[in-house]
Amino acid sequence: MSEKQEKMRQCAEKLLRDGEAGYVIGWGETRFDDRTTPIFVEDPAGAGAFVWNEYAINSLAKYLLDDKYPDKKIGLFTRGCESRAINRLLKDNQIKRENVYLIGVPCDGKKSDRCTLCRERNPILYDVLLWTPEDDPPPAAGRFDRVKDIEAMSPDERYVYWGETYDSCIRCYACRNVCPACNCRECYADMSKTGFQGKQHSRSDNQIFGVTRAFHVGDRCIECGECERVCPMNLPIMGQTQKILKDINELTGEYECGMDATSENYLGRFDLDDKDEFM
Amino acid sequence: MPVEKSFEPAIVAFCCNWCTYTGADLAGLNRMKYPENVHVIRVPCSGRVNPQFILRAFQKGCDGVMVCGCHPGDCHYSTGNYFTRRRFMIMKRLLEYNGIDPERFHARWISGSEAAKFRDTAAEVSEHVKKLGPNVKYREEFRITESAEAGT
Amino acid sequence: MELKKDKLTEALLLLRGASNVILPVSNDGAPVFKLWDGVAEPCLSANTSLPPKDLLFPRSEKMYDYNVKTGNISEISSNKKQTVFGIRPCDVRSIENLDHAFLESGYTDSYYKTRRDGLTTIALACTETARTCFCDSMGLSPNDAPGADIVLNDRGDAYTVKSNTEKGEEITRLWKSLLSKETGKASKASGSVVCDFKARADKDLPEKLVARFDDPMWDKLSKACLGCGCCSFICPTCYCFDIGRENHGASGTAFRCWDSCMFSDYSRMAGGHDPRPSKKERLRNRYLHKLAYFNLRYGVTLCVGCGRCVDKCPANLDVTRAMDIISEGVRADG
Amino acid sequence: MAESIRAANIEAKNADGRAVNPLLPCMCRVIRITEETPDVKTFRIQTPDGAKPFDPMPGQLAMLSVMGVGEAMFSVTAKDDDWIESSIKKVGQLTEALHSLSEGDLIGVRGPYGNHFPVEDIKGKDLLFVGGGIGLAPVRSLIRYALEHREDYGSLDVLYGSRSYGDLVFKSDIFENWPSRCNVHITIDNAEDGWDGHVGFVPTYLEEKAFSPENKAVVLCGPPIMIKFCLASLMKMGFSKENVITTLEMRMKCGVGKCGRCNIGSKYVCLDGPVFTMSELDDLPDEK
Amino acid sequence: MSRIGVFVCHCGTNIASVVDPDKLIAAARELPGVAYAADYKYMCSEPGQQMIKDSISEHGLDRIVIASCSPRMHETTFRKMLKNTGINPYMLEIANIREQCSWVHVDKDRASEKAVNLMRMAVSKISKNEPLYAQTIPITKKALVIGGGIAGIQAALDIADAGHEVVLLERESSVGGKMAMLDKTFPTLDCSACISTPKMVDVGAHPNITLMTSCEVESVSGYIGNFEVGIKQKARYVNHDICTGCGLCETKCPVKVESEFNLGLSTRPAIYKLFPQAVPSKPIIDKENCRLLKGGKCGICAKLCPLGCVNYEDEDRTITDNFGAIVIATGYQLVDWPSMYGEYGGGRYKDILSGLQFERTVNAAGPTEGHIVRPSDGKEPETVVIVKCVGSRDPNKGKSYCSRACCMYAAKHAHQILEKLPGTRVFIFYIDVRTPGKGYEEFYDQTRMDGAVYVRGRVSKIYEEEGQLVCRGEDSLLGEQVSVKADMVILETAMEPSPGIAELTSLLGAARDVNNWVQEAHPKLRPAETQVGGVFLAGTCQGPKDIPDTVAQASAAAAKVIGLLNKSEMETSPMISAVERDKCSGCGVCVGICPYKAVTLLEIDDRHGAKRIKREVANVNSGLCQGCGACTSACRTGALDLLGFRNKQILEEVDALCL
Repeated sequence: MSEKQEKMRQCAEKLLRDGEAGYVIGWGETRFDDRTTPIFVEDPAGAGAFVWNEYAINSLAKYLLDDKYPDKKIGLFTRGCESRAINRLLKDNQIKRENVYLIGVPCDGKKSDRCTLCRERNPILYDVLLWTPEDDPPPAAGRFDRVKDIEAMSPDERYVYWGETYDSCIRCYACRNVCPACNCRECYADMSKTGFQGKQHSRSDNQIFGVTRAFHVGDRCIECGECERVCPMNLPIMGQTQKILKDINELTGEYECGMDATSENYLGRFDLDDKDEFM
Repeated sequence: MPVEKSFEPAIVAFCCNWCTYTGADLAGLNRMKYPENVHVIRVPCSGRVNPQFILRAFQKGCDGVMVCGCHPGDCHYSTGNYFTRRRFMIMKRLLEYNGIDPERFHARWISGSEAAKFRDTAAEVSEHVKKLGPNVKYREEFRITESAEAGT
Repeated sequence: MELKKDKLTEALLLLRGASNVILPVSNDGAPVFKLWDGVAEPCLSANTSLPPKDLLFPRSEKMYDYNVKTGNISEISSNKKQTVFGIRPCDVRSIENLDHAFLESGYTDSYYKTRRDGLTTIALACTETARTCFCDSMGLSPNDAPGADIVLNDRGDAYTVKSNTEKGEEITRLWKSLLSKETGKASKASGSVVCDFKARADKDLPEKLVARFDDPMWDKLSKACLGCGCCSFICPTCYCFDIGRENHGASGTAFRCWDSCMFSDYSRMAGGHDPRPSKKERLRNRYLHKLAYFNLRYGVTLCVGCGRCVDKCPANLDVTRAMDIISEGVRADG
Repeated sequence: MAESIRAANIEAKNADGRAVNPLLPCMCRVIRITEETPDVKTFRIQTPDGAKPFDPMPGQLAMLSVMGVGEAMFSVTAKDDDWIESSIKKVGQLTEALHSLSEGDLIGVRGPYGNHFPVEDIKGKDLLFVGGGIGLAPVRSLIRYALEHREDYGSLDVLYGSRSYGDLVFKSDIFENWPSRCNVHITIDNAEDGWDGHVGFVPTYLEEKAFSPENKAVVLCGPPIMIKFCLASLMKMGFSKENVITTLEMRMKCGVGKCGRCNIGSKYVCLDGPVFTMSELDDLPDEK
Repeated sequence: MSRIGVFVCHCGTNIASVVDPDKLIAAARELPGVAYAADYKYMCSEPGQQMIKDSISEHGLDRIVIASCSPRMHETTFRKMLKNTGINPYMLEIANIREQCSWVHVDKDRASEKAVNLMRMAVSKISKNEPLYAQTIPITKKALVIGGGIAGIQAALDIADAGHEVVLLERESSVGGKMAMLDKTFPTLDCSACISTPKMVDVGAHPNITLMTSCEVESVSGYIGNFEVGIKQKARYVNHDICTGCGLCETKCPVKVESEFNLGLSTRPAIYKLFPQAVPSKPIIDKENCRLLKGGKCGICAKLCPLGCVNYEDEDRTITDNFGAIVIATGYQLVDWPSMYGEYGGGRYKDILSGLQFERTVNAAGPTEGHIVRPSDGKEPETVVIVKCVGSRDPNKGKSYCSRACCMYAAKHAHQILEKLPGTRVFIFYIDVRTPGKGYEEFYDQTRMDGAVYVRGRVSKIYEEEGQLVCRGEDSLLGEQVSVKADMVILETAMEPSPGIAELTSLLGAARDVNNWVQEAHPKLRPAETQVGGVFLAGTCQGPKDIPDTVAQASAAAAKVIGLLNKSEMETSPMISAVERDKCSGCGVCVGICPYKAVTLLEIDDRHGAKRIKREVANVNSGLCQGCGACTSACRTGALDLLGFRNKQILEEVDALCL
């Protein structure tokens, strides 16, 4: 672990010293041993602050949107999940590849529930790879198990399940703000005047937020699990987006997002012979 | 909303101008009869129907929602309804997954000549929704969901 | 006086006769405040993940109905009685702080006031602290809640009952038959709990913070912030709100709902100008409000050290870090 | 009706001592609409029983609402025995709704909010009013006040400019009502046909006029960039910041110092403002 | 507040006998924003319209709701009426209380209730209406016809004859297309060249037509009335301005390559005319095969040319021109049967010809000067098998459609063989015989009389045996296997769109159907148009057809073009998509969804904090946008909205229903 950490620090230090990157985004310490926080290091001398341990959990890719027009490249430690998120941002025309320097760091698995669905430990996109790729975890059995469980319920049960779930939602929008697919300049949910989303906290408005967000990101979700990790109320947010992914998988075959930066999203294209259930 | 025996559902039908709206007009021209519950909102193309409109309709108190457009291949705008088909294949499933009864939301292809189909669909959806009763799911009632306030 | 723990349910049922009782119950093991159904076991092992501020300041609250055509406006108010049981010292202090905000500064917020008048607080002193608790750094004690109507201290098989107010006295009278003399038995830890987690909240912190308004540290501190409203919504003392409207034809209802100063549309003006355009300004404003502005206005620090934001921040931001940096006068690095 | 609104004042109690709800608007009527410029209208507002909704001091604010659309805070630009006026520029959804009102339409009103121009402190002084564009709106209330209490103040100068003739507000005041009673200096940014008055930016005109700082208070309102340059000019001319007064705009929701939006440092603009001296602003963080 | 006027039409008794107008009026007066409400017997009548006009001035109305018949009936009428009142014509909404209420409901109370709902929805919607203004766009009076086959030729001639300038663009070095390759045309058997060559000459000589051969479309921008097209003029290496087409250069060229025109049945030099009657009648150099251009030594043609036309330095050039209308007439090609039919030898057997190869063979100007002989040994065949539907009507081979012309030219081929080589045995394997056309059935009958034997069934296998081709198949009428030993086999292969159609249509924004044919705007009512305004269709690019149909469609497309070019400017509907740039993040999902290529990403200058930056936002071309709104539903942030059907307008309608 510390050897890898050392490599990361050295790499960041060199990038900063050579002026290759304006700053590097990675993980740094907090006051708790079992937590890290994203850090942004500009000074080569500060590269020693980067840590790599099983608590380097937060996905870093979304921070690229805070600085969409950088003067210099942004260095970013990139695991499988970050790289898929970056593909997401590239496909959505939100960042430019030449503005980022991706330091590939194959992931050895972190202590987070969000990693249970992980299928890509190794970055699929990087400028440099710091160490040998890890073996990808065995394909997560039952990618859509939770969706199937909910599908098995009756409509009323499903309504109660989600209704109660959304009763607890505090609409802090952490799920949205961390999501690489949520990259609108201004979220529809922040524009209550347009009428799509009420600002009040009611089951109805919370549910509408949940379903709308799912619909907005569903065909572009990279399944990084960050939304659920950040949810202060521990809501099963991916149960919604994964439902959409599951349906797309059933409708058109294998469908995964963020594996490249060019494939058109499911709802952004069509086939003449798409399945048609509407008479 | 009257909830008694005489429950009359409010049903909104988003209809594309070129096919279904024309079909509905033709139903009128032919003096076909169907229940009064179905209210048509005219849109240029079924592709104009943002799935968020459906959520809003349920929230505001519609008991049933229909989205109708030209048959695939017949779209006045050539490809609009292919996107409609994808969007609503996903949206319908998502709504049902969230507990909306399948009978409350329908997408149908009704051409300008299919007046009878419009009539039959309107009648059929009305009847189903009537049986289901008023929709409460997603309905706004400005219920403060704060734990401490629950049940008060 | 003390209340034997086996009498607790009976005591709560007595309360329930006169008002709604809200107490922490277990939700998958985590305590959350809920309207008590008269049956559920109180879950008092730790503080709740959400503060009870919504009892006074609901997430959404109807203000008045109006009719566009007739011009009628009718106020809506809720004057129900609520008793919150098991509220911790930090949250009691948070209510005192909210009182400053809503009842002072010239205007009395009548919605808040009505709810406040109807609220009775029965606090429970802490027997242990969570690892993000730093209330004793913020000038309060986990062992006592002087602002509560009644304070309970866990003494093993009983709670000592201390009444601070007339409302409290009323309850002790109500409980008369259930209360017994204190046995004087020493409890496990009660009364001497301290927080392991510390923050540097020196007396001159507000001035120091304001003085470093333009410090580059705000840039650094805010970089990892996601700009979500998590910290605001789980904070017991955040009280920003928005006013909105829900129309039904000619009639409609104005409501207010929680808002977060971390949101991008919060301070944006109609023409598009935003005095706090990025998360740096927003985070700075939030921290300064908690630790300086409120203090300068009302003489008390708004932050009560409950530690919820430290615990829940998706980016693991830590308000105590800012306090440390300021207090120690060091530059923020990384 | 008027009673209860007046009671929604900072005392927050009505005549019989009953606390009232400061967030509750009162339905009033727009009795006159004046089109000042293509995007500024002045609304004269009265309660249904023919009274003024409340009695504001110069510079104070009113929360105006179009029911079903929203509320926003505007400065009261004039008052009379039985009405108040606000002048509103079309910038967003609510102001657009306000602009679509017709005379006789209902409008929600609450207030007055905030502090006011220090009419007592500046008593006996010469007053110089400097305004740009819609910035004359808040100043107008004080100009009217000073004209009503003419004996309390020394010389009165109004220096006002805008981009073009068409953008000048309160044309009947600045060209007809005021010139006979005080000194009015008007300028527009660029020369245009039919305009034979002064041409040039407000700060330049201000320096040209070379007002003496002696016993003079300045009230300065306008777009931020104009304020910046005017202030520099005034400093050059020897004015002190204590004697330069301005009003601020921030996003406000509640108007009573609760909702949190309009703070600059520990000050709430809706409560402690909108009127500040420039030296007071210097003490506040730069977040306007 | 808006001042809405609500006008309820009785439509005689059509509405009033079921829906109670009084109820509507009473309900309307309760609605916010409604300043006036009235009813009348016939709103669309002169007095009805006058009544609306009078009320507008009397009550200061700024928006009009009319509860009447379908907007499809009278929306235009009422908009026109508003034009003269000072109210913007788009401040109008119509509640359809006739076709969708009084005519379809019986219960008067409930019908009235529904009518009130519909009226309320319209009132709510109109409260969010905004004035819209139609744009007028000038029209460039020049047409581009892409493809110089008979369809393109016909369209170009028709347009040019109507007095408009036309550029006729052809990829090959000569116009003429497939028709020039045919020998005779069914059912009249007139010589194809005899009827098409004059037309080719006409286009070459027409003062309004600019012929551009060896050219391809490289780029297209703009919209109806205003296309800007980049045309690649491929290097010809011969200066056509000077060349007289004497043909001297061709005679001594040392290179011999397979002739495209004769489909490999003969050769041609590297400097060549496509065929003797080519228009323009001037050669080009085939740079792939020219010795000199391939780097070798030669230069004979340059030496021979008396006028010095040969220029080996010639290069591809791009020419940009502006057009008001574009006709796609790119035609078809035959499917590459050898790659599809391994069971027919996959191209190994020389004596299997495609229909077009046979056309060249039987043509007097063809490689065999019209003698029907086997390519392998030059002998006249005694037995000929004609196989129809090769690649057509066979989903397994990729084409499920019927190629339409083959039944007739199979009959024609049989006829020609029997005519030229009497006594030859001709077997025609068929699935069906389709002869819908003037004189077609008669022609088919005649062919059978001539002696052609029709065998119903597909040929499952062709193989060589003792210098002959054994065709095995099932006679499905007899239900038994048959096997014919033939000396020559003619495959009537399927048509498919010519190569490059995908690239061209995507440049133009036109759609293609499942088989890659260009999609017409409406299969019945707009067969000669694409869904892209100003882009029209002629001939087989739209689907298989024979010459009469091709020419008819070409003239139809020409008529459309002429109609467009006759106008000096046109009004576009203002009900199109609009972008709020502040909200748009430039994700581009709309770009792919627009069927008209009306939405593109545009780089704009902006600020990001204090930094000046460039960023991309969606941009709607008002000339291209047809107002379908598909992009708006895909726009997550709502930056795209459809004028006249804005999100807030539709939501208002939804809300109003639920009151």
